[in-house]
Amino acid sequence: MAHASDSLVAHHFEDIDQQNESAVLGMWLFLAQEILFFGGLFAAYFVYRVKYPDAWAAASSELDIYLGGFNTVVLLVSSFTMAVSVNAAQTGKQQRLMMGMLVTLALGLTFVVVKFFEYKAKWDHGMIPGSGFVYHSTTGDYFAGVNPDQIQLFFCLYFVMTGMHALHMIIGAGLLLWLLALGYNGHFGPHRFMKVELFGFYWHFVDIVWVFLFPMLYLIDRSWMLQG
Amino acid sequence: MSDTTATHDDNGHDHHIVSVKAYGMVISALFFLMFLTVFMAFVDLGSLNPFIALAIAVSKAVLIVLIFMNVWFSTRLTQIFVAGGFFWLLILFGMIIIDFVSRAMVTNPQAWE
Amino acid sequence: MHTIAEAQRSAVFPEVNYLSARHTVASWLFTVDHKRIAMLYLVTISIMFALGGSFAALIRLELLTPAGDLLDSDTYNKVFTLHGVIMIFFFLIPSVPATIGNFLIPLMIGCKDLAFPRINLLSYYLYLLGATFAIIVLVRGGVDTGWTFYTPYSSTYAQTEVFYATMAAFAAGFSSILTGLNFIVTIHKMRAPGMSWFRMPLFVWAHYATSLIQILGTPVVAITLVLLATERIWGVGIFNPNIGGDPVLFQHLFWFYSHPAVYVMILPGMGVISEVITCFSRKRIFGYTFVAFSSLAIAVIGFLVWGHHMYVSGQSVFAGIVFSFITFLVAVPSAIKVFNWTATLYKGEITFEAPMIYAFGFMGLFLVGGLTGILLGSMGADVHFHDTYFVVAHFHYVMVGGMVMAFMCGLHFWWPKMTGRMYNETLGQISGILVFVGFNLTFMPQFLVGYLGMPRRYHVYSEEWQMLNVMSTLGATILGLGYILPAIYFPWSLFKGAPAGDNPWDAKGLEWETTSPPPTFNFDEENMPVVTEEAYAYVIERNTLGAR
Amino acid sequence: MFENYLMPESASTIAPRVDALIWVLTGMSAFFFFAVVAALAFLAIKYRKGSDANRDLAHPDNDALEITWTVLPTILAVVMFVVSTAIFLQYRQIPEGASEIYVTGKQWMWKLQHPSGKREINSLHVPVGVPIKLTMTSEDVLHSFFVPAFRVKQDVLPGRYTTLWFEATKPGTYHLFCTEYCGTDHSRMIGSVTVLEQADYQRWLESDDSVMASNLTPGEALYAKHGCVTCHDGGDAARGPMLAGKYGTEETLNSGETIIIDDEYIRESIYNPQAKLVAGYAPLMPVFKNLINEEELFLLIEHIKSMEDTEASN
Ligand code: HEA
Ligand code: HEA
Ligand code: HEC
Ligand code: CUA
Ligand SMILES: [Cu+2]
Repeated sequence: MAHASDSLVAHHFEDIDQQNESAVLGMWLFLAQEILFFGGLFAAYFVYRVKYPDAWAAASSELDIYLGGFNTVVLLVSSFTMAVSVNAAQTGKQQRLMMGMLVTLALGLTFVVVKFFEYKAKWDHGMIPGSGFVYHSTTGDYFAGVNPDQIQLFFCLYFVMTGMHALHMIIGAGLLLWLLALGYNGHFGPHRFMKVELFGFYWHFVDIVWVFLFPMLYLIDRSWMLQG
Repeated sequence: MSDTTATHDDNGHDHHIVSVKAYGMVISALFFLMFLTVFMAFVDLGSLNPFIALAIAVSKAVLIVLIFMNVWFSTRLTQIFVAGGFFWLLILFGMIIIDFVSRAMVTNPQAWE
Repeated sequence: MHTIAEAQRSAVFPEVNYLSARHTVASWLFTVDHKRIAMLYLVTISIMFALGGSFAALIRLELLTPAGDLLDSDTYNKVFTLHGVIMIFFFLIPSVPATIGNFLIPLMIGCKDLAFPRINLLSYYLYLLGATFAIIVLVRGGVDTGWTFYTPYSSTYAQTEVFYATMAAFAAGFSSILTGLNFIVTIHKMRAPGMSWFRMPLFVWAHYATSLIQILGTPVVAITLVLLATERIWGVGIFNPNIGGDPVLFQHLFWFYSHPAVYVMILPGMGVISEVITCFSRKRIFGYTFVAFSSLAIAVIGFLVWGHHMYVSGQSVFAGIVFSFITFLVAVPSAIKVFNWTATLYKGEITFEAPMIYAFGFMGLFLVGGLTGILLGSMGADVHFHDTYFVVAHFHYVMVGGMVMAFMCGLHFWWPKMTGRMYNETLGQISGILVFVGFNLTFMPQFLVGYLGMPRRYHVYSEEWQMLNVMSTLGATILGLGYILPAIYFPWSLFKGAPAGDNPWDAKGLEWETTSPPPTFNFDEENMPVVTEEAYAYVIERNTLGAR
Repeated sequence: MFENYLMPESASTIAPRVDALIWVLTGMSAFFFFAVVAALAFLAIKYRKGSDANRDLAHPDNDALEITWTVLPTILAVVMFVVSTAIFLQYRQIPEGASEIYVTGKQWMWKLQHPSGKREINSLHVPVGVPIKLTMTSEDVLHSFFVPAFRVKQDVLPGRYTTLWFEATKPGTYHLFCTEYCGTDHSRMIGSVTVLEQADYQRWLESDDSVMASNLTPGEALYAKHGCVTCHDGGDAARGPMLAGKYGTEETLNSGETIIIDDEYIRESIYNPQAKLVAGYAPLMPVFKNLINEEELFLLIEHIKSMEDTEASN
């Protein structure tokens, strides 16, 4: 197996397997690092959620569940298309690979754009943490009496968490562009797909972060919506 | 690399290629779980809600990690590091939360006996 | 066995080696050779050490008198902050791993380079970026939060360059993560044939454990610093007590990394000591597996004790008890190491070259540092000791007495391998002794003054403590001299030193089987090493045995 | 007074215990230190190169030895942990009936306030032989209250109360330091604690009385000024719960939980009344966050507590 692709092996590696396994391990170590990186944010989130459960539920209800849900769908699908791209790269289906990555890119950008509009809506409502922060409840008196300061705290975390996540999406989109350029020049083949595969890991990881962010930020308690 | 549905042998030589069909099944499951979690948010189960939401999110993450990210078919070494990464997250959460849930004992020393 | 002198007489400086490979500046700045990157690091961290040392000199000068008359308060606060930040993030954390470790790990396990040579270079440049931020902080007037950056002082009240300081630590942190990542992959995947886990030098084990901490701990402090930086820019953030933010949360997140980080600062040093003690006792290490696993144990248990920095911070009593208990336990693997090193001497054939002098120095000083760590881990005692000079003395004993000693030890041991030249042995021994004496004189009085109650980060202090502070400053002067000596004889040896020969110490280990300095790809490429024996297979030749 | 270079002044009930702990731990450390150093020196000399020691060695490793020196230190460590923790818990067990002093840390001074309403800055007078409880908070950054002679220390945090207690055993004047770095004049955020004999303390209390001049205590004055009295006097027009006699008792919230009315809770009730509503009451109480500072808060709490006495005597 190694014979077919000796020229692809860097000088300091013995063979392609050693090189590939090193790359996979390295990527996973990088992702372990990413897990802990986001972990710091989640830890802060949990601490305050334990301390201020009511404010957390109230603030969560101010987020747009439709846009959030839409973005969840977008990201899940993009993960799927990325997985398909990896499969295409492994099996040498050049065209499907390119299409897959293009669609993934498009979905990724859609996510970021929707996120931008969500941010903008918060901006328009003065719900940006800072001296001008105001909390106009849209939940009637379901959450009456929560402390607006704690709502602001929630929004601090909301912006940092989703901002960090969006930053990862944007970096991912940049990397995808680069992969697309490589693919366009015929860089990938059934013996040469590690870059696509490793990028896939990264993309899925960013997806996982959202899988947690969505329920934790948007869905804490929505029962008020049913009460009209 | 073979382009058949290769399996992985003990030396971890072959690259396991997951079929598009399998990916399709995973994405369907993910959609189902997503709707489930949204649905559950509308049902008021008191202190159970957060645990349900987390359990669903964890299941989704596990699916993505195992299939989309190929960990199910990876070498034992990779699996250990993946598990290790998430385990460390639990250490971070666990030890911090210990402090915050037992705080009352400090501000209210009488509670400490 | 041949003596050093013999080895050198027969030695010739190899024509082809990584230093002579190419001479252009670009060939250094864009190198992906782990050995050259190690040398780049060595030069840079030495500069940072001198910088941090100058700040230490200022601190000690200021503390000569109780009145606080040399520096004004703000300046003093900036001085100790920069001293701490530079020494920790820009000197001690990269010290052994990024220089000696970077250089030796591929050699020790018998491969041509680290798994990701370009990432290694990237990590160097990230470090440099961080160092640049640190210099920007300095130029723009400094930062005064203490190296611990506690909120809400750092986030809201400080008037200084906190933002750049966080960026400095952030960049240095990612440099450290990438180094760790590279080591782990290399150690897993690139070992030479026959190099099984239990044949690896303990230096490699120690770096493996260190790398785990770097990967799993550093990102948490990184995100914490990001949160701090956004809070500074935005003016409001999650640590802000006015909106319900909890200042203690910052401390948890900070120490989640920064306690394990102290093991990043000691484990590689312990690895060095394992190599040196065996070589100069000419014996296999006593209890190889115990020493190897104790590194992992330190790394893992070390993650569970961070709250011992927070006994009086307002964290819950219960949490304090849990953290204290585990703190006592983390002493055990360190104990195992110390005992095994000692037992290694038993029935050895011991010589006292400069590296060995440093190794002995390490043992004595680390013991004091570690054991006083136990006093601090005790909650009853720490209530009194916390944030006094007792803590300052403790951590200088482990960091300077431990790690800096070990770093110097390793540098003396592998200098011939890295540069192909011998330094002046006598000067080496003298500097080792000077450092040891000066160090004790500097920091021993600080235990006392701390017990008497002198708080740290004070430049105005109560008069009854002046005598002890004067002693400390005196010691620091001797200590500084001890460090300046190597700063002279090492560079000197580069030009005038005798060629070292492949193996001047007659030591075991793959790194000694190639030329000094090694060729670009470490070994003769036609003849990559194959390992057939356990580590430290030293034999004491029978004819040196006594008549009994 | 401070001639001693080895032992700090020892002037509280807990100080000798802490010292004993420190010396026991130091003894234990010294034992390990000297044992290892002696072994090192002995072996290094005996087996130096060229010595004629016997170097025949059958087994390079020895598992029994390894296990011994793993298990023994572990046991010792656990013993040390238990002893240390026991002493620490004494720091946390505030004796019944301790007399309470409020402390506010602020860049860069200590403001202290006695139950009588008497206030001091950077100096604290306490009677000998009486347990004193400090309830502390900060107006800005972290500080830490440290009296070396008492061996006590506790960080002071904005937005929260922390407590500390001690019982002085020896009249005299002792250092008071801020040990949590707090900015420019951290090293000047110092003061003194003066321990007085009971009688002297009484005299001191009664001396000077700017504060005691009016017949209202400062807390009472604030209570009136902010109109607390209008809602909380238990009269017909009162819209809030009766506060007299409530301190330390249990309160049922409208969420169904019960809670002890303590300092922290009162603070929250005043700064953020909506957070925990008393069962049966509407969220009517105004937010006093920007109207009442931390020091005044202490005065109010003190007053609410003292109302307990009135109630009892009625
Ligand atoms: C290289 C760095 C390094 C190392 C290795 C250590 C090692 C240890 N440290 Fe230290 N520490 C620091 C660097 C380090 N520390 C720094 C920088 C700070 C201050 C940070 C700041 O606030 O600015 C600090 C502060 C610090 C504190 C907080 C003090 C305070 O602020 O109040 C505590 C408390 O528990 C502590 C404990 C320990 C312990 C238990 C160990 C143990 O790992 C030591 C283990 C070793 C031994 C015990 C010796 C060998 C063992 C034997 C001979 C066996 C017999 C002994 C027993 C069984 C008990 N350290
Ligand atoms: C790696 C870590 C490291 C190292 C090596 C040192 C080294 C030294 N440190 Fe430092 N120190 C810290 C880490 C370190 N320190 C930390 C983390 C803090 C806490 C900061 C905080 O509170 O936030 C601290 C705080 C600290 C304090 C307490 C300040 C206070 O709380 O008010 C003091 C006081 O004596 C001190 C002294 C010294 C001395 C005398 C040395 C000596 O060992 C230094 C000797 C070295 C030299 C003198 C330089 C050598 C000379 C050359 C290389 C030649 C070239 C030199 C020139 C051209 C000048 N240090
Ligand atoms: C406009 C009326 C009003 C004023 C003025 C007012 N309060 Fe209240 N207060 C209430 C009401 C109503 C409640 C019960 C609901 C709640 O817990 O918020 C209450 C509750 C409290 C509680 C909790 C009592 C308990 O039994 O749990 C405290 C303590 C308190 N107030 C203190 C004060 C202080 C001190 C002031 C003056 C600075 C003040 N209040 C001013 C209306 C008022
Ligand atoms: Cu207040 Cu230091
Ligand atoms: Cu620590």
